[in-house]
Amino acid sequence: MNGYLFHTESDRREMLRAIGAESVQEIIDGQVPPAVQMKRPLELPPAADEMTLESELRRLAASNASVSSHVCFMGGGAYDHFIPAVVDEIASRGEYYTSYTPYQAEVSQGNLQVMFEYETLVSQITGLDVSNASLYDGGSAATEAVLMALASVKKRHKVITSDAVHPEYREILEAYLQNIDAELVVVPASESGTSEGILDAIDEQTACVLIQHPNFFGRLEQVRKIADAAHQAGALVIQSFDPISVGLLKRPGDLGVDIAVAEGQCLGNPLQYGGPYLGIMACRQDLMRRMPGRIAGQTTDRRGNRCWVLTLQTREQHIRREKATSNICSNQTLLALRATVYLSLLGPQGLKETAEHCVVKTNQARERFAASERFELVHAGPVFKEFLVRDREGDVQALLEHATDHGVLAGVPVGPMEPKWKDCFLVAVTEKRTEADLDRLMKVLESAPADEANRLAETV
Amino acid sequence: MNGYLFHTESDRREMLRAIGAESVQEIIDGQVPPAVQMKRPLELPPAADEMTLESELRRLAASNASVSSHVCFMGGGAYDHFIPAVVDEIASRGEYYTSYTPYQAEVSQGNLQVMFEYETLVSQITGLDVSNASLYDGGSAATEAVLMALASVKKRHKVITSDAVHPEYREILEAYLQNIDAELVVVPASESGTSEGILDAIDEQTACVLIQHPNFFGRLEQVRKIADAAHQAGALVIQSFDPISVGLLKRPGDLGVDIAVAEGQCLGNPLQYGGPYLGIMACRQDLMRRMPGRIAGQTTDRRGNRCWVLTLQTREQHIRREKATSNICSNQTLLALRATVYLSLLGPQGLKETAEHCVVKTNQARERFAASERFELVHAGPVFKEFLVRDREGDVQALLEHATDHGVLAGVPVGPMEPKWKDCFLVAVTEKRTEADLDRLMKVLESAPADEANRLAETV
Amino acid sequence: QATKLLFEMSRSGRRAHHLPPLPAEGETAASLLPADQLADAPPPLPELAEGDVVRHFVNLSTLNMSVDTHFYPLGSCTMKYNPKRNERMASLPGLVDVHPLQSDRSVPGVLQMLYELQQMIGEIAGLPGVSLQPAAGAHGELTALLVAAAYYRDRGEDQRRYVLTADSAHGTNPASAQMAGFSTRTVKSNAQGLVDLDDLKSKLDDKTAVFMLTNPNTLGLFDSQIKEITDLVHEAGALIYLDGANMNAILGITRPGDFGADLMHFNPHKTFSGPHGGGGPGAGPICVRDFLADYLPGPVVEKVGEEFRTVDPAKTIGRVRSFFGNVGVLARAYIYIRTYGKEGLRRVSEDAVLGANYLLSKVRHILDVPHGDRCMHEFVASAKKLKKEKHLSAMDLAKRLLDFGFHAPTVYFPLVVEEAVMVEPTETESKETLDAFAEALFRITEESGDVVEHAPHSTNISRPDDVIAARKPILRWTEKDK
Amino acid sequence: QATKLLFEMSRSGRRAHHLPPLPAEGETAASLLPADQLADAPPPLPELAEGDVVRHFVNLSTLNMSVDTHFYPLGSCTMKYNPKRNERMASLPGLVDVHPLQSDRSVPGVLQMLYELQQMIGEIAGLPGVSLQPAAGAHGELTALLVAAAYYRDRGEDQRRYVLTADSAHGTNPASAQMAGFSTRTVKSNAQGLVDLDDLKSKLDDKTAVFMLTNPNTLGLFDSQIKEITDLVHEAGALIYLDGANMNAILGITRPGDFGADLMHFNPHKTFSGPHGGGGPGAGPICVRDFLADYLPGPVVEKVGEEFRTVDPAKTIGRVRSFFGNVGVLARAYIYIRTYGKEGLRRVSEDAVLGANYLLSKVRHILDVPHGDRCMHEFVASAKKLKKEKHLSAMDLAKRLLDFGFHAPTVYFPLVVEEAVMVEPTETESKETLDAFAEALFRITEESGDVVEHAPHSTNISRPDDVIAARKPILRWTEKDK
Repeated sequence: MNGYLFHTESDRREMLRAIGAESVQEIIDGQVPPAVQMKRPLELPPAADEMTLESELRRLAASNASVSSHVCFMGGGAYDHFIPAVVDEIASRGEYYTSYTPYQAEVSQGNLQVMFEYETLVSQITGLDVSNASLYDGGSAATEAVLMALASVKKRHKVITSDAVHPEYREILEAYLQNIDAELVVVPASESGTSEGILDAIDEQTACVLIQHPNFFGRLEQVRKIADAAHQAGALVIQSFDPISVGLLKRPGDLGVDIAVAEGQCLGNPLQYGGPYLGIMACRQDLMRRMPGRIAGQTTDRRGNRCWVLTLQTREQHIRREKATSNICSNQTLLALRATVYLSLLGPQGLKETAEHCVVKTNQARERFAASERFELVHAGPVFKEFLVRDREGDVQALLEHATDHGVLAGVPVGPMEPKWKDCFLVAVTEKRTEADLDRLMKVLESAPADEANRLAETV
Repeated sequence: MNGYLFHTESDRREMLRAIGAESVQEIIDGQVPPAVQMKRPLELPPAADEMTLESELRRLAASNASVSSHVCFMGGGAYDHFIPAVVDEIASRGEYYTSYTPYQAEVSQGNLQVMFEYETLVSQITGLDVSNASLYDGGSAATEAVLMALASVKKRHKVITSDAVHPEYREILEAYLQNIDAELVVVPASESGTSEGILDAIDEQTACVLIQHPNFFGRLEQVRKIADAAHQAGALVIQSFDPISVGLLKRPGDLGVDIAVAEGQCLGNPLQYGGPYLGIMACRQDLMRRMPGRIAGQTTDRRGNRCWVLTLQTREQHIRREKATSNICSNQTLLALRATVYLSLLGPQGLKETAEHCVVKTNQARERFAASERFELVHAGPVFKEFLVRDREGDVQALLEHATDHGVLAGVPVGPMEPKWKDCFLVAVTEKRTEADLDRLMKVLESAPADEANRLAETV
Repeated sequence: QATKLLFEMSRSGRRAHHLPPLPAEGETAASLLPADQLADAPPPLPELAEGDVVRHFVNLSTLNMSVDTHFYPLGSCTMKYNPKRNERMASLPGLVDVHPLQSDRSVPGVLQMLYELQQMIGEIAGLPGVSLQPAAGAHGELTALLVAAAYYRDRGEDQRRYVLTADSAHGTNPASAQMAGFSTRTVKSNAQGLVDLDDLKSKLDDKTAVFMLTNPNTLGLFDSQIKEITDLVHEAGALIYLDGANMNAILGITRPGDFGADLMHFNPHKTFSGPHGGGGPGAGPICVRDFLADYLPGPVVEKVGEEFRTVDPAKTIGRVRSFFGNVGVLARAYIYIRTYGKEGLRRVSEDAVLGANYLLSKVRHILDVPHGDRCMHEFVASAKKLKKEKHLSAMDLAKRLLDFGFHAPTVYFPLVVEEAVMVEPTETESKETLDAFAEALFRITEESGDVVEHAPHSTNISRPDDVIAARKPILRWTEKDK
Repeated sequence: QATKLLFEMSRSGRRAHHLPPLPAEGETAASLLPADQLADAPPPLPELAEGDVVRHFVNLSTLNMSVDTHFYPLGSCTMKYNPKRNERMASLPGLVDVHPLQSDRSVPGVLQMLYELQQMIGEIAGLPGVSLQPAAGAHGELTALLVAAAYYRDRGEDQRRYVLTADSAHGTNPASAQMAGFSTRTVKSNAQGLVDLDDLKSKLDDKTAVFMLTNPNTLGLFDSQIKEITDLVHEAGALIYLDGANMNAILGITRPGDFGADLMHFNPHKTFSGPHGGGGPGAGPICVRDFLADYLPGPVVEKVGEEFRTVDPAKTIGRVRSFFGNVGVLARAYIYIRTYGKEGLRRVSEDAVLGANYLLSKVRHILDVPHGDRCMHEFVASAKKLKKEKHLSAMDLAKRLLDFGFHAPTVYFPLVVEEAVMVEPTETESKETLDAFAEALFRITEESGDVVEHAPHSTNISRPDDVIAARKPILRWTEKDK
């Protein structure tokens, strides 16, 4: 019997004797009506020992292209930033990853202090007053922020956003708003890939505006202007931001934003095909009690020592049930821990330099695409760490498969998310990329023969 | 400035002020005569940040064949056994790997208890009374055992061994005995690869006999018989054994051996191109105070609680200096910890099954070689987990390079260690190998064209 | 003694992280961005050396109790052993370093694993439609309710606006219903702690969308009326949602699909060995009947010939989070299920039930256990008598257990039991540990009230003041605290 | 409270480890081996579940102080921060999963790393011949002395049978000399703690083989007479061996080869950031002058064109351990040296010297420091006065420091200082930590003797009885202890 069970046959006999049962089956029969009990074993693969299973998993893992085996220029909301070894070392301590939500504060000060430090760091990078202890991911955090705004701004039901916001984030918003009393307005981005159109869309019915800055195309938005307009109309402003970008750019709080959300994957969390990730959320003080998710706060113990506890729990579903602020009752402590360690290591200077690397190297890549015959830049103007490229040959999927086969994850095809961009792909450049990587990217992309690309596309 | 330094420039100024020095250079000048100070910077590569260095090391690591990238049939004293994940998890805890020799027992009970548990486990697998807390590796442990025997058996200087003992172990013995009053006799193994010749070599000058069982060729020795003869002549018997083998085979203590030594790499330690490894040593009670290396023992603290300390330290060089039992003042705690965790996981049944896998699969491999046209088995008779194969085509080095190029580390060439075996190689089969691995081994070896092999050999 | 905060250790100019220099020639980052977008300075993060950071977080970790260090019988949370092999395998670069937007063709191994996991949990649930997307149990609840809403909309039954939840249910049930746009009605428990059938009947009508059921319920009891319940609900045209929090009790013994559930979520971080990560990440995959599968969020993995593809179900509700889902968590569940396999999972539940009943057989001599002398994988005792006789609360008991080296059980939940003490030992604790726990519980009930009331005594801090924390919230460190 | 031993947790039939079944057909292992070689039963190892094993070793670990958790100013041991990047990079499968007997052609990366490390430490030593084989510092000493012996044998100077060691030297020096077949003579220290030149002169003759010198010495002092010493020894036809234990003081500042050493070892687990592993593994690579390089143990790595090869030096003494050496430890040293690079290593030593002198400037107001008010990377104080005035020993002081959250300094070494307290702060501790340590030291000297004498009070155990441990050794658990 593979696995982790403890009881020997003699243990089982002794335990049954103490219970006064003949068998476990007898106990089960007393609980589960025989009519609904399974009459056959589960149809699952046979038990696998560690050695055999690991060897199988190694083969399975080796069959995937990855940012370890390939040079990565993919972004679109998840980025190949460098993760210092210290982050893994800390997060792999059993005391962190095998503990649970800190219900018993006296034996959870480690996690609680980390949550408090995380919240402080999030305040520092957002320039806002209050952070929660994290949400599921950047996408659902954006939607939670909208729900929070809808609950805060009474009797308004309109939510305005732009198609320069991550398409998946907008999909989530649609799914959540489907059954509740809310109207979603999506303003198209301008030729230059930014969302000035929002300014015209804001009206007295508007509960909130959701913008992304830097946006899905890597472009910078006029957040302050939009925030001013929204506030004038009595609406709240939510910004989805890139935590790395604030090494150089003004923070959401500095731009007048009410609620900031972000995908925290970039802060020391691995890509792992999309999750688990880290939903960052911070807001102004007066929205504090509308905030979803766990929050750790400072207090004192009976001896007068400073300590930390979960707090503001009256917002939560344990107590408020259907009147809760949100149904979320977990947070991503382990990923928040990783972000906390990551930001502790980087410090202000490290965050700034990381942002600088992104900007400078992304610009180097842009220049190469601009100089290329086959490709063109879709948007002019400054970007942070990614940008949209058009393939004049048109078959982006085949082009990118060609690159993958040659060791380069060249970018994110945006066609599947937005058909109007079907001949385009996003190229992201992090601090990890080198001059040699850029050489390789261009060489591989320019070597993709248009006809071969088309042929490949038909077979895929 | 890359690295791990703490002091800011203002720290440095404050500290110098407290010291009363203008600069660190001033302090150094007061200590190190300027004449011997360096006048130029060290000629080393420039400082490398973590991200860049890791990317370089990844390339460097990827250039090596390994038992992760290749199927491994190499043994010869180091084996590709499976290492459960728990072993790595425990050994990667900072409290273990960043602590030092437990001089302060009160804050080292973790390491001390592990050492005590390790010693007990070594007693259990050797069937002997006393174990130390580990030595450098199996090879130097064998030599330390010989030195221990020479010191115990007064006025005898002859050391008898066989050429079925690992050639490298014999080389170490020669190097250590070179300058001291000792005579080394190496008895050749018989046609069947065993060391009966030792029986005739034992005489009244013999201080000790060193045998290996299972021996270098995987063959089983008549340890009990040799031990009886040695004891009759007043000599001590040292056995180098394979810790996995005692899952099935009698233990050194059960065979009448006085000192058992082993390479403990097989007990949960990675191969890492030869080290660090784990020297195991255990002996009879009456040899205890001759034992080199650290030893942990049980005692009680002032409150009467059971606890552990380093003990028998009067053997050691701190106190005895030139009269110490040995110059060894470290042990391989971290590797001993890994072995302790490994044996705790396996338990008696797991160790037995691992040994069974080795024997059965090794036999399967032997049958395939026996059935092959190109290869022959050098020795008849039972083996434990490896065996010597002769390539009738003769060019073993080229053959093995061919196999490596095709993803198989097919065996250990013994020619470089013993010219008389230049057309032979050792094949080891651990529990990790599967039927498919054996198929692959034979296919790759049999596909090596003799002439291609010769051509390759010329260029290498 | 309180521990210093990162911010209090900061020293201007200290650094742990370094990047290679950017080329001296070429444009600077600042010159490439509009001046009005630039911050004057980077955020005021703490400045630390690497050694500081490591020592800080290593020492902090030791202030936590965890499964790796202590028995953690937290009811409803299934704090079982978190296998180290799961961590190692799930961390292979070919799994952990995969970008979420890579093409299907470039991640065959990931997709195969996810496809097989869909199949496996569908089989365990007895419900063939599977979405791995939800990020947590509560997220799974919400997602399933969005699926139910879409289904009713599609059938023109928009009038089904009520979700029924049991009074013993987790608070997430009503909260999720609310978020999905439903109104909720509470169904009472009867004296046995099971669903009060009369109350259920009285609340079922053609406005009922879903009955959210926890079974085994939060008292650790399998509802013996399960067929009546599901028949009643189905007759009313409504759906049964099963809160899968307690699946560790019934793996291979009975399947939600077989006892009438139409939708359910799993908590892989509970049932399939977590880990819990200090509160997350988890995952909340959902399984549904075939007629609901088309509404699931996308993407799901399909097998076409020998290839695996991600596709969106035909009438998908869209998506509930970005990218595929919590793949890292799901990978661990996959490894766990493969480890036990067809032979083992039933044994897991049997041992979980055995352990809980064994502990119950000891505890019921120490505390009241209002709902019987048998249970499934957990049971709920009551400290009511202790309160009456010694003025000690369930909370006092919980705190004092910490001194004995045990994490506390869940207390004050479910709400239907006064001074509830909810104990879930799981299958990965030895009889010796269960004995020691019962012994500690007994000793505490014999101790002087004063000792218990001021517990814990041996922990890093004593009881914190929760009231002040909530009344005057301090939610971050600020410079003035320095 | 003492912790249970693995053996006391064992329960017959429990298991953590499983292998796939062997094929049912085919011969069994027992049938393939001679019956008389078979044991009746496997060894009586403990029987445990995986969760037991993990919890046991995780909890045990927390009973250790370590660099990751505490300031560890253990003199002569250089307990500096152990970088996590070293652990990660050295654990890459292409480094950690390489068999030691693989062909040179199959391990170009490993050989390149080892070759470059040979070059780098040769440069740091100023001695071009390098062997990476020795497994520890003491092993390096022995190996170097075997090299010296072979050299003299080769030159027909077999009469050189004496090794001189300083009275302040590590005990390994005389022990190693003994093992290499030499006899030892002790050279006295003078009042300044340096080599007594007259005594040295009196012991040098044509029977002297090697003078083993520690410089900076174990008092933390660089011997200002170094040129005289080395000239004297060389004039006598003997060799200078440098014990490299204190290299952390002089990286890039001065080189042993430049100040006259002919042979030396490094302790990469000290100087190049370890880790120490609870007592090991370390490594003890040695560096020698060119005329000694031919005697080094093999294999060493050579570069031929663009290829790397392992070869045995022409007159090699053979080998001192199996396989190449402690490659895993050496890899960490390589990564460390590359991290600091040419710019950084000197700064390491400067900060180590700065930290030690700063701490010295505070400690000398608290304890006697017999050898001056400046030092290199460590210093030796004396608790002599405390002994006289309060009957407190260096050991009492050491034990009481544990209560303040500091590992103790080395005590009673070197032997030339009464009640020695040897403090090495290293470069990876903050000024704040050094201040706190000095403050603790001060407070202890002010405390009541009773408190100090019975220290430690806050640790898991109080002072153990060493005498009984040695007199009636219990070196393993036995069944009867159960």
